[in-house]
Amino acid sequence: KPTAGTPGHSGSNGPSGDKPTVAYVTNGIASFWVVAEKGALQAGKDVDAEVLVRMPPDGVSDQKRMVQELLSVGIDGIAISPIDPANQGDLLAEIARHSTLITHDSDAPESDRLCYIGMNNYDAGRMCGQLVKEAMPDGGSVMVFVGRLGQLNAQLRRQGLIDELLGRSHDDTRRDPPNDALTGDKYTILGTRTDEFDFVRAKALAQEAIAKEPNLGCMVGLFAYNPPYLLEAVREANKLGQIRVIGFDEEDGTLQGILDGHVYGTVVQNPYQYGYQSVKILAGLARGDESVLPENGFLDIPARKITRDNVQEFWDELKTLTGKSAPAAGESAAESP
Amino acid sequence: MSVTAPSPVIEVRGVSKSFPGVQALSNVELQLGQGEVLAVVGENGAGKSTLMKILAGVQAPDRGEVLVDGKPLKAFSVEHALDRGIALIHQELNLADNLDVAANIFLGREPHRFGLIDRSRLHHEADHFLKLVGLDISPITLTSTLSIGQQQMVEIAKAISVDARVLIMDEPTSSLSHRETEALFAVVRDLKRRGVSILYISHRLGEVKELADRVVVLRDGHNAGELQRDEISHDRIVRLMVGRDVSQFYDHRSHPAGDVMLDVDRLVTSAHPGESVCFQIRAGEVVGMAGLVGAGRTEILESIFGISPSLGGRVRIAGREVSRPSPQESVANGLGLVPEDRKQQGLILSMAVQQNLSLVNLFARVAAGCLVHRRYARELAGQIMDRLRIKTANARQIVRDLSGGNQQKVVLGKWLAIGPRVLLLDEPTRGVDVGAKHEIYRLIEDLAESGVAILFVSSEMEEILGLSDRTLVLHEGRITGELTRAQLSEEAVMQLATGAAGQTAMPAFGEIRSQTSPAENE
Amino acid sequence: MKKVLGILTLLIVVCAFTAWQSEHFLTSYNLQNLTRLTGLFGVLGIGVAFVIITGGIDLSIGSVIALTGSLLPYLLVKQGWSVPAALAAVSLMSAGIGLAHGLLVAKMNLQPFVVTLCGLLLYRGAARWLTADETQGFGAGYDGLKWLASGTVPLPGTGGFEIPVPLLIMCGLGVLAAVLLNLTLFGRYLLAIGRNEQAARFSGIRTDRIVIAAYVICSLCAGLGGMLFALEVRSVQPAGMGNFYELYAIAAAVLGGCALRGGEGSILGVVIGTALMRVLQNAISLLGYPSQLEFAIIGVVILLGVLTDEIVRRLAAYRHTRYQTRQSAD
Amino acid sequence: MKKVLGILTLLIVVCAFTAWQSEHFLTSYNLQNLTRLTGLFGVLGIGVAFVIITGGIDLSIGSVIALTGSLLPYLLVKQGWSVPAALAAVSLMSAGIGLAHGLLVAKMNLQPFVVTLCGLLLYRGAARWLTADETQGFGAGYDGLKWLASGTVPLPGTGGFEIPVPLLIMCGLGVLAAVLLNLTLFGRYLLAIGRNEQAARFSGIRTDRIVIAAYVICSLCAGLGGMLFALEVRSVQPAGMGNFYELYAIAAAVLGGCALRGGEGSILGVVIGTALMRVLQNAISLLGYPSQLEFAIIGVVILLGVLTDEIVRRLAAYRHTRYQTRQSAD
Ligand SMILES: Nc1ncnc2c1ncn2[C@@H]1O[C@H](COP(=O)(O)OP(=O)(O)OP(=O)(O)O)[C@@H](O)[C@H]1O
Ligand SMILES: Nc1ncnc2c1ncn2[C@@H]1O[C@H](COP(=O)(O)OP(=O)(O)OP(=O)(O)O)[C@@H](O)[C@H]1O
Ligand SMILES: [Mg+2]
Ligand SMILES: [Mg+2]
Repeated sequence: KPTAGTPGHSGSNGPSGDKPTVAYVTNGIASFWVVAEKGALQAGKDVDAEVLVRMPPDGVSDQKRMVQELLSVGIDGIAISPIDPANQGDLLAEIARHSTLITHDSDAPESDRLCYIGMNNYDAGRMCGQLVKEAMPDGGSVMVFVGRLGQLNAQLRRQGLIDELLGRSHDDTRRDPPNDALTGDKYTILGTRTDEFDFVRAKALAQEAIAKEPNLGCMVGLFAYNPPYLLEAVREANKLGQIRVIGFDEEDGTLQGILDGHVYGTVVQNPYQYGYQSVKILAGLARGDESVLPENGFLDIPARKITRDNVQEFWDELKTLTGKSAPAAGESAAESP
Repeated sequence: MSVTAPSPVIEVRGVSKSFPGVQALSNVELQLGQGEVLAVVGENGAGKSTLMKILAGVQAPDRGEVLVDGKPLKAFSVEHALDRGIALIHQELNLADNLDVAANIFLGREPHRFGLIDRSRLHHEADHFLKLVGLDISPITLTSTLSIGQQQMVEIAKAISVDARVLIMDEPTSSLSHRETEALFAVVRDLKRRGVSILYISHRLGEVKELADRVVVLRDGHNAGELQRDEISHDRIVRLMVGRDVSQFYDHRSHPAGDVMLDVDRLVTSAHPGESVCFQIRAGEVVGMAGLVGAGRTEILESIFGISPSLGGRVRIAGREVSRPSPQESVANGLGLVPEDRKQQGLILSMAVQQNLSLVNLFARVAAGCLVHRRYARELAGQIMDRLRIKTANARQIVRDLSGGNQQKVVLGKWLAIGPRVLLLDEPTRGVDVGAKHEIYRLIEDLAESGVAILFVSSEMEEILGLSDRTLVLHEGRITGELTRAQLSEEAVMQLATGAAGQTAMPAFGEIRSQTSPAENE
Repeated sequence: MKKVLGILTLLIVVCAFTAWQSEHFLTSYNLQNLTRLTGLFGVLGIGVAFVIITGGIDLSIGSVIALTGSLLPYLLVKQGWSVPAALAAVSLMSAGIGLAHGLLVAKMNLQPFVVTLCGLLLYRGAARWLTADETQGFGAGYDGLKWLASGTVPLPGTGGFEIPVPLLIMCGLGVLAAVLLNLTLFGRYLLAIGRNEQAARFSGIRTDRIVIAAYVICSLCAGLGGMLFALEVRSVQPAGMGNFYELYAIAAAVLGGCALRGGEGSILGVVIGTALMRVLQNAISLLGYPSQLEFAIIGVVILLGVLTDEIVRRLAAYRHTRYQTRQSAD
Repeated sequence: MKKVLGILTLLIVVCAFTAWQSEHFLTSYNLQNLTRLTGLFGVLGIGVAFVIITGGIDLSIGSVIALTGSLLPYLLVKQGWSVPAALAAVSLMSAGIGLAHGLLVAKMNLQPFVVTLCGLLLYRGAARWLTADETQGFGAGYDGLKWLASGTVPLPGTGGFEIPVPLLIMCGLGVLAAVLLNLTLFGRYLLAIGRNEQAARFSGIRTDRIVIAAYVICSLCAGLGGMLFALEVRSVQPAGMGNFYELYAIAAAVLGGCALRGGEGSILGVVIGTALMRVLQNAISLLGYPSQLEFAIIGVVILLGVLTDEIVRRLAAYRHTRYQTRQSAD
């Protein structure tokens, strides 16, 4: 029988004996998820479970197909990052009916999921806002860059960022229109640029922003691949120091930028733990051990602010976790065939 | 069997070739001497083109060999054949019409230096060959702007420019009129004098008689015999071709002309926007339209039928005014067009005979509102195939597999299905063998007798002389004369066609209303 | 028919292999999901087949899916339209899109590739702009509508297998399309135009109308597909939904025997082609191949499919001539 | 030439409008970025023009970009190859891909659309599988290599404008391609094959070799483009890099006067077409239109471009005949 050829795609046809088979389903393909995959596989080794990792390349419909195919194979539990929790109720119910359901990265509180592992994207967005405030205490104008605004995580991060900068109350259901400039007491959010995961475009958008806004004070990249492009654009425009760069996630270029002092800081999640904890909990549940479930059904793996003070430490930790010299990270779905 | 030269330039030994479902050639022998003009004749599908393609390296034979200067050809490729001095003018046009005339003439043989094309030399030499074949156009003319006849002349110039020792011409005159044909003959005679051997294929037996030193006849892919220069006669050729005597060729019958069925009044076409034409055709009349290549005959027919929009004038069919002719309206009014290019315009080659025959008339009878009435289509096809004696295995045979003559009959049959009142025929026997030609002529006569008004365009003088009750002659888009059967002669037609006679044409049957147009629909 | 036979064999072989290697393939749950997706994608394939038969192409299908797929929930949920009104509006818009394509191709002589490429860009942009890039969903309710995409109809005597409604929709559409293509004047004319547009025009056929109709059919199918996809996945991201689906539809049609130069095509073939692509994806998952290889494997299978087809054709021709030569030599 | 004139006018109009509406457009910083991107995309357009002129198409460009773009850093950084070795290997692989396409199209008579569609799926899969979906980057170092994509060459007397190296690369390539297409035997044969393959074959031209060469050129350009894009953005995600770039390249070529039925095309036109697409995107950003409308606007402009072209052509033909009619009436 064919078995997996690449890391993490363990091949198996269903549960066998005592060794539970669990699945870890992402919301897309990205190096962020490659780190999470490593955690999931490591947990598989530690708790002796078969782990299937699935990364849907093409959005909601692909995620649904992959989940159903997993259910066909017969699986003891699925940890999923639902792309659109509000509208995927039926799919989640289907998983809960046939198997065990937990969510990670993005929660679906209305569903029958047994627990959620992750952090709050809105809060992370507010953390990002705090970084902007630290970097630019006297105020200024801010431009936001993100792959796609259609995704919930992008919306939440952006909203958290805006709310923090404008000094608004905590409300993660608020949505500001994407194209208007928003002005507060000290900070102005000039706009949000989306690149549709076209990486060349991502850099060009940064350059166009620099060209258009002479007084731009800060650029914030909300998806993992954004900050390195922002940094590159700033560097080429000879505006290092003049335009601050704040990022999200732990792309190599971002961390290097922080080390060099060109990027002020970044907000990181912990994808490795998402993967590791998901598998650990699912395997425990499969063996009938309810005690692995966290209190209130929420295992908080908080986001952290990384600045020059703690970047070296964080990077070393990351390298040992992923077991490679050049760590990489990312977030979110890149569409592709 | 006598051989003209001691060692033939080309010798074909026992060549066979088959295609899926057809044995195109079996055990064919052929010899060609130096400076000889050898005509190859045979019915449609006899295998002439196949043999020529083998000689020119386009196709490889299944068995047998071809010797050039006594040495067998090892590989069959066009390059190889060109190297050995063999050039072929294909039966179908083969030009890249996005390039200019000079580029086409020297395609694959451009004068060049380090891979870069030497343009001035290219144009200079192309000009020379264009003059040679009597085509009065600049070498930088875009090929797509030429008429089919002119493109044919470019093909000829291209083949001559190869400086070949053996020149193969597969129906070079099929769309040429008398004058261009004469120019071609002059070239051929000149080449012959210079020792070039020529293989000449034509369905116009008059040309064969005039030009050939020897005639080789093929029948169903076999050698059917050959005739020396002094033995060549129309009847003997035909007997060898079809294997029996074919009696009198044209049996012209006069028909009482009835009402005016087609009335064309000051029609202006886009080919000659400065001219307009007027004429009338009555029921039962067969009217020929003669003219040189590019005279604008095709354009007139297409404008009447509505395929290409006219720039002005009126058309009346059976008394009914057609304000803006369109193919749909023409079909509704019982007017059909058998187009010049049967493969591109007349037929859907990859469809069955039956489907082609019923294409025009399919809508006449439908089942349940929109379904094809299959039985009706089948019966209709059967009737027409019987009436026209179309030779096929059955009605489901693919049209591409039919011989040229039978293909032409299918195009005609398509229009018979609607019971036409007026038929426009553009070169109705182009590339059709003598036997089939004869049948098509009879068919035209029959149709006229049943009251159909017929206008046919032909570049073949014999056809104009033999078939028409009345002849309109065109010169550069203008009707320069109208000849009744009594006035009809080769000289008269030529004079009018070349514009030599101008407006002094004899007073004729109808009033000649041809004029330099004040095109009024401005 | 012969072309269909080849692809059918391939489908059967792949199915048999997968069933042999994985006991999960033939479970009614898996088959249900598989056939539902086949139904959904089949609708697109049937539509594009008409355009391909005219010798054209439609690259805008994926974007039409995004537009109709986000418009339906947008009108229903955000604008509060009634179900019939929303369905009618979305269908009408699909037809309008097809009409525009057809007019530009048939009347203005623009190249289908260019026209529908512009469509690809335009409708995606329109969908994103209209919804301000926000994910559209149906929320609760609209159960009747959702049944069209997710519902099933029990098939007695199969031990629990229920036929997904999209499969039924596709079958109905397929029968309709096959009748249209093979038995009606329209179909006859369509094939004629695909093979020789000029000859069709010289035969008095209104070729432009037929071509326009083909584009309308294609866009209508894409629109229907878009609505069904939206109802099936319940959540529509205007920027991402349906990306590359036109390529899947075209690939299925080509696998099923439609020639891109026009004039050839069979609805049955398209359905089988679609099923093959779906089964392949399903098999890759069930057999545990790395999912990065999914697309690569599909690419290889399509290539092998058309390549084998060509080789078999050549072999047959070669055998035939050899046979004939030998016969005539005797 | 006339076709180029139309698109050139359009380009100038768009540029003038943008410059008038936004003072940032003509800053040397913006122009530098704009021309760099034009250079990068122009390389792709020039390559695909050759294939389009043969009457073919190449849908695999985006995937070739992903493959070469992730292979270059993979070989350099992960495998520790030397720069010349890595460049040679990646170029060779691009050429090999083109060769495969050419052989399948010219020798096996498969349809270019199908062959390169399979390529689109296959090479993307290969890139993802090879890198296990991980982002590839160059890290520090490789400054010489990076200069090829991000470097500039000062242009004296322009007040600070520096010519981006990719623009120079594209210009060099463009001149080479234009000479190849217009002045050499190869180019002549290419045009002839595109319009009438049979005529070319009957003239003793080895058409298959010419066609194969066109596909090799196209894939080589795509490969070069992929490496340059990778060096420009520095970080390559195999699953997302280059998606849809084949459509941009083809659209630029078509805008620039290449006919998809083959036999027509101008390198200058392709370059102008590419520039137009880039300027449009740039203008949308600078003028502050919502970025959701970006694609829609590009789609509309392409459509208007080809439509105007057609209308002007018709008008000219109409005028011409009217002029003739009137002249001879006098
Ligand atoms: N490529 C081909 N494939 C299949 N059959 C072919 C092919 N070429 C020729 N044939 C068949 O071979 C036979 C001989 O054809 P060929 O063209 O040599 O006849 P021909 O004597 O030139 O006729 P015509 O006077 O009509 O030009 C015909 O039955 C034809 O249908
Ligand atoms: N649509 C058109 N617009 C402009 N010129 C045209 C058009 N069609 C043909 N011509 C030109 O008009 C002239 C007449 O062409 P037409 O085909 O009608 O002549 P013909 O008498 O049928 O000659 P042939 O024997 O070549 O068929 C030719 O020089 C041709 O190049
Ligand atoms: Mg012949
Ligand atoms: Mg004519």
